Order: sequence, then C-alpha cells, then structure tokens
Amino acid sequence: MSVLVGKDTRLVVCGLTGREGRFHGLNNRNYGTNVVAGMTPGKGGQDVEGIPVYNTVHDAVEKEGANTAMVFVPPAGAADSILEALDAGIELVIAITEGIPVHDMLRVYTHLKRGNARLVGPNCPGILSPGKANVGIIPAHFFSEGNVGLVSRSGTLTYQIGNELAQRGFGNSSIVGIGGDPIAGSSFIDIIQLFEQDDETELIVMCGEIGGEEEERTAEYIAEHATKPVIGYIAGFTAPPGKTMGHAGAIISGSKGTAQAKAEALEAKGVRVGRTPTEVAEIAASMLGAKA
Amino acid sequence: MSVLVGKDTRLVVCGLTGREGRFHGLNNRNYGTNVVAGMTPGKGGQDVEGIPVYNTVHDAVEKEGANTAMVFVPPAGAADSILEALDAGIELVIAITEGIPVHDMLRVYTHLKRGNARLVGPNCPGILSPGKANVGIIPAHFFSEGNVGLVSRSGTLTYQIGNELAQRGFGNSSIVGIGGDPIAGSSFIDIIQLFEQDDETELIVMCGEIGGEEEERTAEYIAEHATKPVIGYIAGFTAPPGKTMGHAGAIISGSKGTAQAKAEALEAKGVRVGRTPTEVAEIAASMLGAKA
Amino acid sequence: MDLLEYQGKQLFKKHGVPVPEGRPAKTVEEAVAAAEALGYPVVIKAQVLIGGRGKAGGIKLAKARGEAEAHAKAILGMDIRGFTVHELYVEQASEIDEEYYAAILLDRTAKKPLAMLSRMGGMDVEEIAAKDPTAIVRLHVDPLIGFQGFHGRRLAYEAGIAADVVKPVVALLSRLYETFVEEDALLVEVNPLLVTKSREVVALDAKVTIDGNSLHRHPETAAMRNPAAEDPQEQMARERGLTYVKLDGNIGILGNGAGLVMSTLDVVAQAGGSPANFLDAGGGSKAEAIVDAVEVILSNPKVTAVLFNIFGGITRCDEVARGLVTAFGQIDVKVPFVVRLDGTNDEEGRKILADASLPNVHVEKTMLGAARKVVELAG
Amino acid sequence: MDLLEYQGKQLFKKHGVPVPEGRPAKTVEEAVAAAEALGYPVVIKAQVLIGGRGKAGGIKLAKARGEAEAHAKAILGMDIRGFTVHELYVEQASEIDEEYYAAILLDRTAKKPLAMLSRMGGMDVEEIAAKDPTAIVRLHVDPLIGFQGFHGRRLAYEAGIAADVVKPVVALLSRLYETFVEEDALLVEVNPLLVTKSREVVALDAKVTIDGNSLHRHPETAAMRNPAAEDPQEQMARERGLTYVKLDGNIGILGNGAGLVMSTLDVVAQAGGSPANFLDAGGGSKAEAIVDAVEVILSNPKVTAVLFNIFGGITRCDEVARGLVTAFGQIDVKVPFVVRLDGTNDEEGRKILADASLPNVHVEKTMLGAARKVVELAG
Repeated sequence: MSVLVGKDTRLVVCGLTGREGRFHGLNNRNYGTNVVAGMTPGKGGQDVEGIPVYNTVHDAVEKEGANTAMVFVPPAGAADSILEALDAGIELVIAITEGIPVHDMLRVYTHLKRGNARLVGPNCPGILSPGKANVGIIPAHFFSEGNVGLVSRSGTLTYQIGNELAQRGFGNSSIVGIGGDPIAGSSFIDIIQLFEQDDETELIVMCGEIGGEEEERTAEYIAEHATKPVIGYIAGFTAPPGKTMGHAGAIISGSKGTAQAKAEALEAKGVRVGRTPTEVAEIAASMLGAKA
Repeated sequence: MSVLVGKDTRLVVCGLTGREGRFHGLNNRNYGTNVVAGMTPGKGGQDVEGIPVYNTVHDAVEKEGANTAMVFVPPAGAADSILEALDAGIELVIAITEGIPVHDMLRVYTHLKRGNARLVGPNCPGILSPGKANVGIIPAHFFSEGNVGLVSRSGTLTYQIGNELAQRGFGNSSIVGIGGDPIAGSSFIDIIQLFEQDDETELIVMCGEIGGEEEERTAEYIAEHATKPVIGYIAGFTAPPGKTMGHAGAIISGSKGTAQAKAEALEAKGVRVGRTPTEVAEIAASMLGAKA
Repeated sequence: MDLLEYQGKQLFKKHGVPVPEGRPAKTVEEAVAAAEALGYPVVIKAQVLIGGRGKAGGIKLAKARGEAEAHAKAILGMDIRGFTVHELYVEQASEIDEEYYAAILLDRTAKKPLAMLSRMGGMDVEEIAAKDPTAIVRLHVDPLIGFQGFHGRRLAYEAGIAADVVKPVVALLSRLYETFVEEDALLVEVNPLLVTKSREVVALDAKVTIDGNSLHRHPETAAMRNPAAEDPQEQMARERGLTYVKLDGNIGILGNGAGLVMSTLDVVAQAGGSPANFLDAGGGSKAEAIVDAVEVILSNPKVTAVLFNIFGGITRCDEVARGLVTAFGQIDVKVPFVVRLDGTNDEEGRKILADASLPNVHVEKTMLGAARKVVELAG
Repeated sequence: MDLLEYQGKQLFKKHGVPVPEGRPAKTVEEAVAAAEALGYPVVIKAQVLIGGRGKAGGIKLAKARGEAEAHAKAILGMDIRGFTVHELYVEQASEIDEEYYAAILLDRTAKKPLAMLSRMGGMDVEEIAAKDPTAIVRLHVDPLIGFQGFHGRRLAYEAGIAADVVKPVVALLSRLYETFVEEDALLVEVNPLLVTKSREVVALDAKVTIDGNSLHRHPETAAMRNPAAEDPQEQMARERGLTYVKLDGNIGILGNGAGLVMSTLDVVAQAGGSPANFLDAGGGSKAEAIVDAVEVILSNPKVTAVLFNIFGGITRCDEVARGLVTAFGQIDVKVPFVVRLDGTNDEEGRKILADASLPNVHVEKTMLGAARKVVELAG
C-alpha cells in the first residue's frame, strides 16, 4: 500500500502545456503514474506526447475519469485552478505552485473544508509512492519502496533525509510534501493519520521547520493517537526572528514558531527529534534495525 | 409532541426592545413560551418586564442557555442578526423580519447549509405548537392542540385555514410559517419531514402560493417519502405573470410558478388540493372523520 | 425594480462591463446634442421597460443631424406595447460581427446565482431555447465563493464561442457577476452581447432588475425609479406604503396578508367575479391605512364594488371598522362594500359598523359568503 | 512587505478608516510646507519600519513654523534602533481622550483572520497582555462570510470600550477588515486607536504588512517598497530574483530549497561556524543564477568562506558546477569555497570542478563533512 497516490491515481495536470508542467507531467508518466489528461484553457483538443489536453478540469473528469489533479498554474491563477478541480469533483488536488496569495488560500481552504476533497500543498514538491506513482517534482530515482512514511514541509530537505535513509537501506511507503506556505491544505496530522492506516508504513518521519504551530499541535496529536513510532526533524534553529526563510510560512513571529520550541514540544511528547538529517537516519536505523 | 418549538424552547428575542419585538416577545411569554432573554446592542443590562436584555446573542446563550432565536431586527440588520445567532450556536433561528435583501439571504442560506442549525423564515409568522409554545406573531387563541400539522408560506391564510379546521373540531400539532421570500431557510420538505417524525401529527396541510418550484419539488418528495396524508392548498390562481403579489417570492416568472401548475403537480402525485380554504377543511374532515 | 437600458448601462460601466458610449435624452434637442457630441453614426433608442422595441420602430440608426432629429421626434411619445416613450438613449453605432447572450440571475430553486451564456444572441432566451436547447450553457455559482475564472471559462468553452474572444468574454462575465452582487440585482441580462467587426466585446443592451428590498443601500439606484412608467394607482399606493397590484376586473379587494388576499381573489373569481386589484393592507393595519387603501381602490374608475376580507391576527377588526367609517366620512363612496371581519376583536368591529350604519355596506361572516355577495353586487 | 505609517494610512483612507490629515515629507522644506498647509499644532513623525519611535525622539509636536523646522531637521537622518530616517510624516495633532488597540491579522493556526480589540492602547500588545490578559478580546472571522456587524459589536462590548463610541469603533473595525482583505494584508494594526476629546474615533498609527505574493494585483502598493530601508545585499539579491536573508556570521551559504538551506545553516552552526546568510538558489537553478548568487554572497565583506550545499533534484549538479566555474572566471574570488554536490548529475558536476581545478575550492561528499570543512577554513 501507500498513501494518497498509487496505482488508482488518474492524474490531470493543470498547466500541462507550460514548461514546468510538461517537464514534470511527462516525468511523472515515465515513472508509471497514470497521467490521463492535461488542462490548459484554450489548448483543448491538443495533446502533449499523447496525453490529451482539455480546456477545463470538468472535461478531463468527464472524458478521462481523472480523480487527482496536479496544479502547475502560475500563482495568480492557481487558486482559481484549485477551486475548479474541487468543483469538478476531483478527490485529491496537489498544488505545486509557489507564491499563491495568502488571502486566496484562506478562501480556498475554508471552501475545501465544506467538502470531502483533499488538498496537498500549495508550494510543495508533491507526493511519491515509490514503485507506484509519482505526482510532483520529487526526484524519484533516489527512493525505493519500503516501510518509512515521510511527511515534510520542505522539498530538498526531504530528499536529503530520504537519501540518508536510503544509504542505510530503508525505503519509503510514501513521501508527502505538505509545503512551506502558511495556509496549507493538509497538515502533518492529516498525513500521519493516513500513514497510521497504511499497512506498509512502520515508521513515520516528520520534517518540520520554523513558523506556525503545526509541529506543536502535531506533538499533541501523536501523544494521543499515534501507534506507530514517529521521528522528528526541525529546520531553522539558527533562523532570526522576523525574517522569512525562503518559504512564505517559515518565519518566527515574536517568540512564536522557533525550531527550539517545536523540537521541545515533540520531545516532551516522547517523539525523538534528530538534530541533523544524518541523525534522523541514525535514529530510524536504531529503531527499525540496520538493514543494508 | 410538536415540531421545532415546545417545552424545551429557550427563546432569545433579537430586537426585544423594539416596538414589535416587545409586543410579540411578551405575547409569546404570556402564551407560556420560555422567553429567556432579549438582545439589543447597547441595551445590555436592561430588562423588558423581567426578561434580561443582552448586547449579543453570545451573551444570551452563555448566560441564559438560549437555544432558539427569534429575529425582529429591521431588514438592513437582519442577516447580520441571523448570522450572529448561528455563530453563537443557536439551533433554531426564526426570522420574522420582512424585506431582507435577497443577496443577504443567499449568503446566509449558503452559510447555514455548512452547519446543522435550522432557519425558519424570514418574512414568516413564526411557529406555534398549541398548548406548548408560540414563537412569532401567530394569534394563538384561534388554535388548539390536535393532530393536524400545518405548514405555510403565508400568515393570515394559515389563520384562515386553521380557523376553518378549528370550526370542524380539529386542532394542530404545530403550525409552521416558512415565509413568503424567494430564499427561505426551511422548505415544505424540511417541515413535512419533521411532521412525519412527530407522533402527534396524523395529517399534514401544506399551504403554498405562486412563485418558485417548491410545491412541485414537494410533490415529488411526498410521492416518494410521505407516509402520512397530505392536503394541499395553493393561493394565486388569478395572479397575473410578472407581478409581485405582496410576498417577495410570490411572482410568476414567464410560465413558471403558476398556481395551476403547482396544484396539478401535487394532484399528479396523489395529493388532494382544496380549491378554497373551506374545501381544505372539508377534505381534512372527510379524511380524519368529523369530530365536533 | 426594473431599470431602463441606459440606467443598467450606467451600472455596467461602474463595474467595468464594456458598453458603447452613449447619452440619455428627454427632448429632441437633447438627443440631437448627444448625437453631435458622440459623432455619427448613432443609434436612437426608446427607453421603455418592455422588450420588442426594435420591431416596434423604437430603435433607429442616424447617420447625420437631420436623421437624428427626425428619429428622436418620431420615437419620443411613441407607444410601445402600452408603454409611452418618455426618454431616449443616443449611442454610438457598433459594427456587428457576432451576437451572443449572457445573463446572471437568481435561481430560487437552487438558491444560487445562475450564470448563462449562449453563442446565439439577439433573440429572446426562450427563442434560443426553442431553436437549440444545447445552445444555452447554465452554471450555478456558490454565493460564498463567487464567480471564479473557471466559471467563465466553462461557460465560454461549453457555449462554443469564438476562440479569439474567450478572454474578453470571460472578463466581461466576471464584471457582470460583480454588478449582479454589488448592485443587489435579481437579473442582469446582456442581449446581444456584441462582438464587433474589430472583435471587441461590448454589452449592446442591458436588462437589469434590482431587488427593491436592497434600495436602502443603493440611494443612486433608488433615484432611478421612473414614476412616469408606473401605473398611477400603483404609484399612489406605493407612496402610501400599501402593497397594491392593479388587475383587469371590477371588484376592488382589500385584505390583510399577501396569502389571504391572493386567496380572496381566487375565491371571488370562483364565485364568478373579476378582481380589480390586489391590496394587502398589511399586518397590524391601522385606521389611517384603511382610509388610504379605500382611496387607492376607488381611484380606479372600473371598480363597481369592494370586498374587505379581514382575518384579524395582529390586525384588529375594530381598527379596520373604524378606518372604514372614517373613509366613508372623507370620501364620497358610490359603490357597495362587502365586509367580512373575523378574528381579533371581530365582534367589536361588526358593532362599530352596525352603529355607523354606513350606506350600502354589507357585513358577511364567512369568506365564501362575502365573495358571493360582492359578485352579486358588482353586477 | 512592511509599509511605513503614512503608506498604511493611505490604504486606510482609501477604505474609509478615519485617519487625521497629514502629508509625507522627504526634506525639511517639504515638512515645513506640509505643516503650514495643515495648520498648527502638527506632529512630525519619523517614518521607519521599527517600533519605539516616540521614545527614540522620532515623534515631536510643533506649535509653530520654527518648531516644525527644528524638529524636521533633528529627525531626518536620525538613527532609530538601526534604521535611518529618510522620510517624515507631518500630521494634524489630535487631542487624546482615550487610547484603544485594534488589529486584524492572519492566524495561521486557525487558518482564519483574527480580529483583536482592547480598551488599553498606546502600548505594545505584548505589554497589554502582560498587564491584563483579559483586556484583549480576540475573535476569528470566517473568510467566506467576512466581518459582520456582530463581530464588531462582540469585540466592542467584550472589550468594554466606552458606550458612546461603540458605533464608530464597530464601523472602523469593519473598514479595517475591508482593508485587510482587499489590500491582501497579513496584518493591519491600529495602535493607538484614538478617541479624541470631541469623542471622534481615528487611527493615530498604522502598521500594515502586505503579502508579497499579492503584489501583482496591487501595483500601487508594490510601488511603496522603500529600497532605502532595505539592506543593500538583500536589495541586490531581490533584484536578481534570489531568496537571500542576511545574517550576522562570516560563512556564506548557498543551497537549493528553503528547507535544505535552513538545515545547512543549522549544521554549520552545530559544527561551530556562524552563517553570514541564507541563500536559496531555488529549484532548477541555472548557471547564471549561480553567478548572481556568488556575487551577492561575496558582496558582504564579512564573508571569509563559502559553502555550496546542493542536493540535486530538479537542480542539476553539473549546471551548478558550470555556474561556479563561470563565476570564478568573472569575479576575483579571495575566499575558500567548499562544495557539496549530491543528487542529479553529481558525478558530472564533480568532474567539471575537478577539470577546472579552481583555486581554493574544496569538494566534499556529505553535508556534514562539508559543514565541518567550511568551518575549519573560515577561521
């Protein structure tokens, strides 16, 4: 098994005809993902290396049975595209786009919670279920199937940690990038819930960073509900207050959102927190038993 | 039993210190309704003949355990007042106010459907459960306890029909005015569902009028779901198209919303429709057996 | 409240819906001055609250001053399906390439705004539907989310409009929705939605209905009400705060509560009569309101008899009776009245009427009996 | 993006939030002219993106021309907690009766706007919270429903503000929320929210933070960016489209991806070093971006060594290596570089570096090893 994306995924890529959308859409197809359609207004009827393109997500759902949408649309139109996917009945929207205005996301998020669909991202690298499907920009060749579920606010940091795990012989059930924006569709808790229900996942690694209170809330959740072991990592111990560290959401406001506070909150609830990516992999190895 | 209002009702009157609010609020209390609070911004701390007045509905809920709100606020502020009641956790809002702008009600209605609370009205006479509680402006002295559930878009027409029934010895479980506006919080179907579940109700009378397609939809619903007998009445056979007949919602648009079409839709589904209020009472008497 | 074309276009312009340049005119001189200022060719359009102006000769092209003057003269004062033309709209002429149809309206069944688009414009929406039902694309809009780009694109692609104007049409629809919401409209209709020879998209007509209950927050729109276009009885009633609708018959009707009045009309019709009006004196009708109502009803010269049908709830029957007595004291009443008083203080009311022994006023106990009596008296 | 007080007040005014009359000034002459036009007494206020202006002497009352001139001269160019004063705001003086506090901000935990009101204004919100935690009333607003009258009333009554100003305060809060939403703000703060001696309610200060991602739809706000207030390295990086944050240390850092860069800073610090900057070269970094990045990093004179930490995903390590070689060709590099290349095309990248045999460039295979090496070299 895996979470969110897998063999049942029927993907429509919003913005497939753009440079990034095309590159990653085809890359995802090459990996084995069932990319059934693209969507670009005005390009309906065209195709991208055999993938049919439609003017609307509704058409992609109706004609190709798309159930998952990946959004590569530029920031000014991305919220519109997410809303379109939700309106068309898409069950899972994965928004890669970085730089969507916060007020757009406030409306999208509130609307999302009126229904049952799920949003991952925006400003995220997507989701990889090794051996099954890759939706997004995660470089899949570093990762193999395995029993570690990885959930992260950061992209490249995930690759770093995933790679350290791989060097010790561990593969992944799924790797879920929830993104670095202040308003994200899915939280650590949402994804940990999924990993809890996933047979393949035996260990969960959560990779947080400064800003917000998600990690603190997740610590509470883990203490009360998690049955599988969770290892934490937090980036940004050296980040100064009031400065946005690349991700729109990675900012310490006053005394809130520091890496120290987050690591302590997790440790207070019994979650082991690695201080470097290497240490995370070492803890995982000690917990699961060295393999390779 | 009864529906919506009864002995468990703890009523806060929004606009209790206004002329109408005071008159009907006290009238409702005299009938036996448990009027626990009033709400008028800026008059918190005052009282109306012993009923404490608060600045916010939240205060009335917190301090007096109000679970039902009656809105007597003038049209410009009525939607705000309904939203306040919903925000404060009120389960049932009964809006008497006439003349609320349609776009306000569109927003209120859409918001309402995100939660579990119920709205009756606006532009309605309220709800009377004879012998138990009266919330609104229905003149209670014409009605006694009984087994006929009455639901109506019109106020005085309801009194007329109720009176004709009373003259033949029938009383009412509850009388529910759903109001004459195009966007109403509760539909005929909503209330018929409640009467279906109410032990006391043996017969249902629905009193429609021109405009919209509610009666047609209700006919479909009755055919599929209703187990108790329903008698219909429709006002406005002589109304010309394009003219608003008093109620904002009572207007024939093109060929849509005529009394003829509504009566036929009901009769096509086996619902007997009285052509005069008197005939409605006669049909009821023939179905339930003459009493008095 | 229905707006005239040029009033609707004022609202369009305010919200960025593109419209041709134009100016309203109430006289031939104003019309000519407008034409001169705009530059020829112009179109002179009758401003009336009814469709079919073109066929009735109410829309004319003028290529020079002489034509503009002649058309303005001909159209001002013209009768179009019962409506007299009091105002003109002088507009720059547009070169027509394609005609679409666009509208946003309140769908009360779905309880949502409904957006509509068709590539077949320039005729009634019913006509389009009859010719090709698939030619009209309909989409509901969530009032809390509003009109998004994707709504516009779905409408445009599914309606099959020309690819080169998809973007401006989508932009126009978005502005049209803004007009619909921010102006508290019940309907905004653009027919035709024009694509010019130079492939520009403009609203060539505007049909806008504003929610009368919202006028307190739109003083400028409220001022657009055009009393000249109203029926004089209806205007008189509105000014007195009464809900009155004029009908074709001869029996004047007054009741309390919209449903009861509608029902009264029906019962009178069933008894063989023909109602002259709908008049809801409202809940809690006071004596003065009754006097006003009697004046409004009797100002219609067709009325040969009047029925009062009161079921007192908040309305007290004694107040109604007192109002009627006062009215008879102030007005020279020449037609018979039938009065049915039931409900709150009905006995007191009937006693007041008996004591006043008004000439030709008949008291009945039931609604049905009263209806039959008034039909008999109306002749 | 943080706005200066007078810029925030321009947005307030646009949305109907009442503010005193005032004018910005960049010179003493402009300030005096503004004071003369406004009429005395006026307040001369330093415009800097930092609090505590009053205590630092950056806010002065002027009752006549001479005072205005003297204060403007004194404040312009003043250093307030590290920020140089380049602009002034000259404002009509207000007579203070009461000082409240109002703010609307993004609560990312609740994922909703949060409205706050307190009757204790004129000090930091943290200070209010410390003095009396119950004095700050907080309310979340549903973004789809927006700020309703009831939100304002609840805030006002629960905060216990004076009864006579409840209505204007509620109205101001509603306008403030409109500003928050329509200007895409992350924060709008009014402290103090003033009640004047004549019991008028005005925003005496304005702290506004705009969502940088929204500037494409707010060109006027985008133009408010004040380069003079920015760090020169940060400004240079922004102009080149790089994400750069200046820090206090001496080790220049470049990585790809915000999380990895933050993690790199942490690992360097753990190894005993002190990072000079955060620099995310972004996903898919091309050679030219690397050249730009090297220039930005080295423009900070404190830098004594540089660490490149690349985990190639979309970013290709060979591109990064080529960029570094180009940079060394264009720039006279005097400090040592440590380069860690892993991931996509890492071998090609390392080969390029080996072939170029750049002076004082050290290639390491792991993040940890690279961090230790750069700390050693930085001295």
